[in-house]
Amino acid sequence: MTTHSIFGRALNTALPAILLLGLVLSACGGAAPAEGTLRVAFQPLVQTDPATISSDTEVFVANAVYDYLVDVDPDSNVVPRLATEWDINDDGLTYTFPLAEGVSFHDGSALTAEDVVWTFDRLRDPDNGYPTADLYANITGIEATGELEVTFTLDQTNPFFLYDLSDNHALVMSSDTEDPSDFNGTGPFVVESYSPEDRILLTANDDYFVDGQPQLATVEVIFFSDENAMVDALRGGQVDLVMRMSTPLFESLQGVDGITTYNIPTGGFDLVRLRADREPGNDPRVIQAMKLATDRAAILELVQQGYGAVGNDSPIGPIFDAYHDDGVQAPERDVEAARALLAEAGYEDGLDLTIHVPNSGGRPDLAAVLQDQWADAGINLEISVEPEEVYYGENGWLEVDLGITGWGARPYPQLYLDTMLVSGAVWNESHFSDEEFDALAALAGSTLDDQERIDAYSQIQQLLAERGPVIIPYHFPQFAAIRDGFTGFQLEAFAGRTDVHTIGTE
Amino acid sequence: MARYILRRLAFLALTLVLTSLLIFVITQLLPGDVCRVILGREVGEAASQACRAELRLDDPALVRYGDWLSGFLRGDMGLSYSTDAEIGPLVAERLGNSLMLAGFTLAIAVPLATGLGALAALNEGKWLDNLISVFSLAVVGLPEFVTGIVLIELLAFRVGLPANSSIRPGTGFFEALPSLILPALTATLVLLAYIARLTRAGVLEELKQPYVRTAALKGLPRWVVILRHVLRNALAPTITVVAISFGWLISGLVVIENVFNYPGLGRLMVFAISRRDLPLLQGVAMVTVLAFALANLGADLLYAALNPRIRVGE
Amino acid sequence: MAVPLLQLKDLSVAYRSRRGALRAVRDLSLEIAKGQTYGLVGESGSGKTTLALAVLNYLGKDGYIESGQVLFEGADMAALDEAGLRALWQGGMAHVPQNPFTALNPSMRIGEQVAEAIALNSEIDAPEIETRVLDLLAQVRLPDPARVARAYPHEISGGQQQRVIIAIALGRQPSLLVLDEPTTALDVTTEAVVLDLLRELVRDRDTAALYVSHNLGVVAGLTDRVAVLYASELVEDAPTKELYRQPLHPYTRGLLDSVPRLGQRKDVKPLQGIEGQIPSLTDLPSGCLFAPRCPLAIDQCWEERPPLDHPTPDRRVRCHRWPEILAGEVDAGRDAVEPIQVEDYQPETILTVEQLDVQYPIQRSLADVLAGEPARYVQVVDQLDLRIRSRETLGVVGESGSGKSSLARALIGLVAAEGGEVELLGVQLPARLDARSTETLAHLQMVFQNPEEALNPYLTIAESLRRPLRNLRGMSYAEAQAMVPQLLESVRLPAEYARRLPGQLSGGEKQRVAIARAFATHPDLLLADEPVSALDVSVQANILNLLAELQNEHDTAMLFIAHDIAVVGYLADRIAVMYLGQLMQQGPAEIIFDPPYHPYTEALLSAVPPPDPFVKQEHIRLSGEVPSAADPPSGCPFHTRCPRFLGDICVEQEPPWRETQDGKAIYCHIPIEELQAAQSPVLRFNGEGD
Amino acid sequence: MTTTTNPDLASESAAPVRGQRWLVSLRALLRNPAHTAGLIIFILFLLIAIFGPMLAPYGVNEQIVEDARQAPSAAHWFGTDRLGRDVFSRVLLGARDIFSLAGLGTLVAVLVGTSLGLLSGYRGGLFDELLMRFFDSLLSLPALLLALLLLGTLGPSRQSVLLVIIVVYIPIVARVVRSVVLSVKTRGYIEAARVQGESSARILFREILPAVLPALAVEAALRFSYAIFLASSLGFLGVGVQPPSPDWGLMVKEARDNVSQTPWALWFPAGAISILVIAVNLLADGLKTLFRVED
Repeated sequence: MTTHSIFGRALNTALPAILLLGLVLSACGGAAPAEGTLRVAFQPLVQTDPATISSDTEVFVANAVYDYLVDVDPDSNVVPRLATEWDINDDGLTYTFPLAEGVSFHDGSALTAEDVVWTFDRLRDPDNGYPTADLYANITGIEATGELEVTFTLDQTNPFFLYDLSDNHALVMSSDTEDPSDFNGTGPFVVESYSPEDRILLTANDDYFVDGQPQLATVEVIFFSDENAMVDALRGGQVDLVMRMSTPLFESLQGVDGITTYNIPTGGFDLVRLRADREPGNDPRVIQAMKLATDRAAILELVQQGYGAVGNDSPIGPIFDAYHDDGVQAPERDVEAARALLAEAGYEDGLDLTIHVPNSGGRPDLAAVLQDQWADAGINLEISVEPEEVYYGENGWLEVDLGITGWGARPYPQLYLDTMLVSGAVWNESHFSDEEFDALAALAGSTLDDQERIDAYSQIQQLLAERGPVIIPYHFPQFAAIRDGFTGFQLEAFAGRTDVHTIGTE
Repeated sequence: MARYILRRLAFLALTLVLTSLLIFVITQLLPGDVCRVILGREVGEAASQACRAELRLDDPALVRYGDWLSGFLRGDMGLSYSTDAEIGPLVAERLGNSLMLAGFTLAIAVPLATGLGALAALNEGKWLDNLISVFSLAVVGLPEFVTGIVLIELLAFRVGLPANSSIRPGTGFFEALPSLILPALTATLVLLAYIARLTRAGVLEELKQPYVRTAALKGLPRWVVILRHVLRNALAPTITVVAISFGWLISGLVVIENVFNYPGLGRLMVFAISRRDLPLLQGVAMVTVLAFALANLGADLLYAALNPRIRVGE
Repeated sequence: MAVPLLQLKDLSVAYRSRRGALRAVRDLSLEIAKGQTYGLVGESGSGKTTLALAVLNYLGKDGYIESGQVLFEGADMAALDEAGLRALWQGGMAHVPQNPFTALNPSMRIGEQVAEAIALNSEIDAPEIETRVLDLLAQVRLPDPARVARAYPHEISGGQQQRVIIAIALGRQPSLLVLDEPTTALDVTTEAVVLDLLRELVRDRDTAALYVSHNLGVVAGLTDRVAVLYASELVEDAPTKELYRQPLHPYTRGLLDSVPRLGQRKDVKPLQGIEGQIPSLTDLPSGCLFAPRCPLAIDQCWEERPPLDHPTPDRRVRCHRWPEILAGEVDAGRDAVEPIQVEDYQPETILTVEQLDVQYPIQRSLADVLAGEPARYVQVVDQLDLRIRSRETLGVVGESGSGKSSLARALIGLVAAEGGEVELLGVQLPARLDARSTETLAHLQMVFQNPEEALNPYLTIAESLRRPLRNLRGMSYAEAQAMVPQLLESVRLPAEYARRLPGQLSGGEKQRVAIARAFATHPDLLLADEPVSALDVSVQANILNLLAELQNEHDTAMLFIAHDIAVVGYLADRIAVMYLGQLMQQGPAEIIFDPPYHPYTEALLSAVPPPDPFVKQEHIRLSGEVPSAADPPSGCPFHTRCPRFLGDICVEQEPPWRETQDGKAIYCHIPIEELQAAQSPVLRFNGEGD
Repeated sequence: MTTTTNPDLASESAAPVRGQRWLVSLRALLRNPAHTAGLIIFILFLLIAIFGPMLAPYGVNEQIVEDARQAPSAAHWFGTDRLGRDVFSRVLLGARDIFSLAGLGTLVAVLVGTSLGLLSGYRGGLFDELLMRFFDSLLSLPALLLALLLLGTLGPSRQSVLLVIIVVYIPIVARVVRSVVLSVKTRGYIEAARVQGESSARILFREILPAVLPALAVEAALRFSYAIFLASSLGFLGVGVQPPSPDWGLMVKEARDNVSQTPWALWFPAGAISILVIAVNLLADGLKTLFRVED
């Protein structure tokens, strides 16, 4: 029994076309027949159209059935997948991708550049309203510049464009697709049967274009609505892999024979945010008082049982070690100072607020701890726990004054800034609007100069710790546990992106 | 006979319509936009609109109910909003699983509980009666979720029974049997005390009846009096209870199916509720109501068979 | 002398209860010889059923023999183990319980239940058993034994069920039959048939019988000896004829005086009830148990428990004063009750009923519903005409199913009549009670059959009595409350009963309260639906007298309904006889017992067992069962059972009303003269006139 | 073989004068040790529900970081949970939750159900028919599913759970009451009351209701015990009362993750549920014997 703790590595964003990872993959040659079964426990699958998938399960299944143009490895490096390599123009605005040969969809048709064009056009068309529309708004054209070559043209430079191409939704589909839920991918596994709300059975794609993949003959994704039941099933030997569990459940698996657990840091975090566009959040003293009332170490200890990392109120967490500034600290807890600030802001008799919390993960616990901590400073919280599907489905999370939101792991931090904190951003739930911040974020998101970007991110961290209407008490880790007898399991920070085609049996 | 069943079926149809209407009204009030729930929080307005149009959510409620009803009457339960799957086969599959679990539970619970109840009654006031009473009382206080947790700890992790019952679609009864044991045992413990106490009361009541005295004073051995005279009459009310329990076993095992991840109707219904999947919800509810009503009808016929005072079709 | 068949020696039987041991039978000794029929008479609470069960050694888990012995054929039953006891039940003694319906297993065919009784103690094969079963069923005169054998208990009538029970008892050829009120649940005409059967069986088979009953009439006609039980004790034991000729115990005397004989009337020879009520077993007096109710009690009776003396070698009595009674020096007969004077009533009619129809929808059994039977109705009252004159008592007599109760319920409005008109004091009454005016409600009141149900157990007596005063006489709470003691006094109950709840009153007391409540509004017409049938005989008499007195006092007319023709005859001025929803005969009460009769009346009179072993009674028995009111016979409703059946005319045509000169009207095809010629008085009293 | 009813003893009954009745009933109840235990435990829990906040050594959400996940000790009798909260205090304070949800819900359901049952049983006719058909369809779904459906609509909150308990149990109570009314309304004393010109309202509430009360008391006790299960099952499924409420079912759910670390945080609230349910069942048994209510 071992616990692999893979600490964050340098995120090398300055890696252009020089990488030649195609070699690595093709080196594995010598096709041994796929064998063995992996049973994975997951939340029930709902969306099957790659354009709208979002949950771990959905992405996990899609990643097995379809292929990305380029992929991101567990160390956050961009690696080839359908594209064998890439070429970037000097102005950083044109990207050209040759495609692998001999790739075919599960229905037998061959992959062409047109399929890639069709896929990305679909994803970026604002009329379709897919989540990727904003992400790809910077693209001015996608062209098939050969039978097996695709060229993307950008409006502005984007240092993270390759990562964007590996967005969870960016799975290449056939241009003949009529039903986007038909599972007709090029990926390493074929959907054998799908029983909604129960399980999905995948079998090896014998014609997969990468030699030696997949190694497993079948993958059975079994749906659970209850994490306890997943872990019970793992312990009881009815499933082999669980990639979603609470900290105590993870703890309970320590020392269990035949099970290996994994714990990796992620950039994901729980966000406590106060609307900055109206009372009481429009008074920076209130925001500051809340930060002062919060004991982040205690929160990490109680809610996360010490797993994960203390946050500094910015989404640029320690995992992004190129950008994370250790020097920027959220204020130490100081109840008296918080009280004083509140009194100054006119809340000498205390401030009564309702905190809205989705009913998932450690968020209700976080709310409970905040309630106890903030009470000392005279901030009296009423906790309103709401079902996730209601809290997000009704857009309540964008409306309420005080709320907690879970933000999953992303491959680079700019995504958080652009969608969450920039003025008018789609999911700017705190309604934060700060010219200085906006300028810094724009700079960081377009400059190809690494140092300039590092500086901008540092300033952003400083700015958010001081006046950002957000508290990020911790960044959570990603847990997983797998039964012995499997090889090649490499946990991703976003568990759904964990590749199943590299897993084999001993 | 046939007309009686027809009448019952007419009542059943009425209940089905009322129930579906009730569910429809309630789901109309459910918060959370179906399309947002389905597509997730990240989709834009356009995708959401397209989804609403596809599901025809903007049609008047009455029109949608009418469409659903006419489809249902034609045997078409439609497509699930959230998974796009055909509801008929999906529900049928789960009904099969639920029936397996319900059947197995009853096969354990009914003989065990009636046996214990009868044994307690025949030893009224003696140590065996007290022992059974204490046991059933202790069981009465156990919520399913606690029983389930305890059984997993004791019988799964220590003895090796499957802790998890997520059987594959199409698994046959005997193949599924090991997976059925723990959930069935949990459900049995819920039913046990109830049926045992009812049986005990029934047997005690029958023992008081003068016909028992008549039988005993014929000089019949005690066991003949008990088996031939008392039990047959005492068990009749138990049948009704078993029928009611059957309804609960078919779709009320939400907690048990959750703890053991058993793919039954209850779990599917909870999924449908949380996904705002109205057609799926209706499908499961209709099957539930149907199963419940048929169980009741069966119980009534069986009751009539055991009790000649209301004998069927002379 | 040979060993008696059954011998009880100083037997005491007790039940374990929360309040300690309750002794239901104390120090009782009794001997029954082979072939002897022994009567055991007592009211409820006397211990007679316990004694019967003790004889069978079947006392249940709470009952036990406290002291003394039960010897059967000289052997102590207490010494028997389970097998021995079973052997005894299989052959020695058999039991016939009171309620035949509950005594048969409802879910087992009759044939099986009878077969169980014979198959046990004999090595015989199945066809032989079947033959024996059919034979037994035939012996108890069941029509079509093969059909009965296949039937379930609910499919045959109560009388037939009782015959099945008897067949089961006889199947084992017992030497002792323990009969516990075997005919109490039956109608009088059915009872007569069953009693005939028992009498014959006992005689033919030389079987001994212990016949337990509260009915002095039944015992008088059937037994050789009679023992009288009172509050767990044997108070008197004598050969039947001697006991009835000269009862030595005041209680026995009281019982005999409480029961109306056929033809006995309130204005000629009032009943002499026994005051008070039987003491609770938990609270027995220290001296003579009967002293509190005894008109002859002297100081000694209160202090000293009388011994069981032998006035003659053949008799036993437990009374301090038996020598005086025997010598005729004292008379336990009460002289307190004056004949109840009946004033000439004014001839004005206060109630007119015309063409009254009452129907009930048939509660369809599951089987009927299954068979798709359409909803059907039972015609319980069929085109009935009736008149009641001011201050008159009209007695209606009939067996169960005759529609007599439905008649009362339709008149009061609890059941809405389907057709016909009811006019009270010149005002036509709406069919439904809810539609009737307060005034009408006050004019027309009712006393119900079952005193246990007549009063709301959750309301105090005072509240029950206040309600009619407040609702129907418009009194204030205070006025009504002030009236309560007066109402209680009018029915001879102490004023402190006002604060009690019904549960603290005896049945007789409850019925008194119900009567007080009914009279509270000074009704012009009182409907009394079997007001005494649920009461013990000693209490019955006092309630009957009370009704008559109050009626006189309030100038109230009364519709008095009963199944007991002697009781009706005692109280009524005119009598109507009902059968299947129609009147068969009506006329002045004095002449009902004289011919000519309607053939049904004749059979009814012949069926009543007179509490007098010296009476000679015509033997007329009805065959068959009462037809279903859902499917009443055509023509004359009685034609299916009529012993004087004429022929097709009875089947095809409704009979005419024929009137005699003295005002009797008979609904029959047979002309009055022919009836007169064919009939002789059903009863001839030999010993009357003391 | 048993024959408990002895005809000769039938007349022995001495019901006490009104007012003493409850006292005597109580005394009769106390004669059975099991029923007595049920009553005492029930009262004890009720007292805890009332005075819990005064008795609890810690606040409901008071967290002691350094004491988190401690086994039972003198300082924390039932140990502490994952957030460092005192389990003993939370169990005590949770009693109020149970009574204010299951208890209040049952009470309201009993009141409304009784009114509907009385009316439906006494009036009969179309009203009765419609109401019963409606209840049929409500009852044709298992209670828990109906509860989940309603909670989906109302959103998970204390008020919703309360409402759910009320809605789910009204039909059941109404049916029980209705069946008693149907049997009582043909009794002689009800007919007598009608003959004496009583109004329908008075017959319903003064004449019939007292006869319904015994069955109702037993039914209410049973409903209460089921309501405890229902409320805690909803808490366990996460759709009932929400954290950080000390609802026992919710505590079991939350502690289930930690069962290997802090088993005490699971067993104490689970035990509290069991003990209370057993006590209420004993009480129901007692009431059943006391009032001679048949199943």
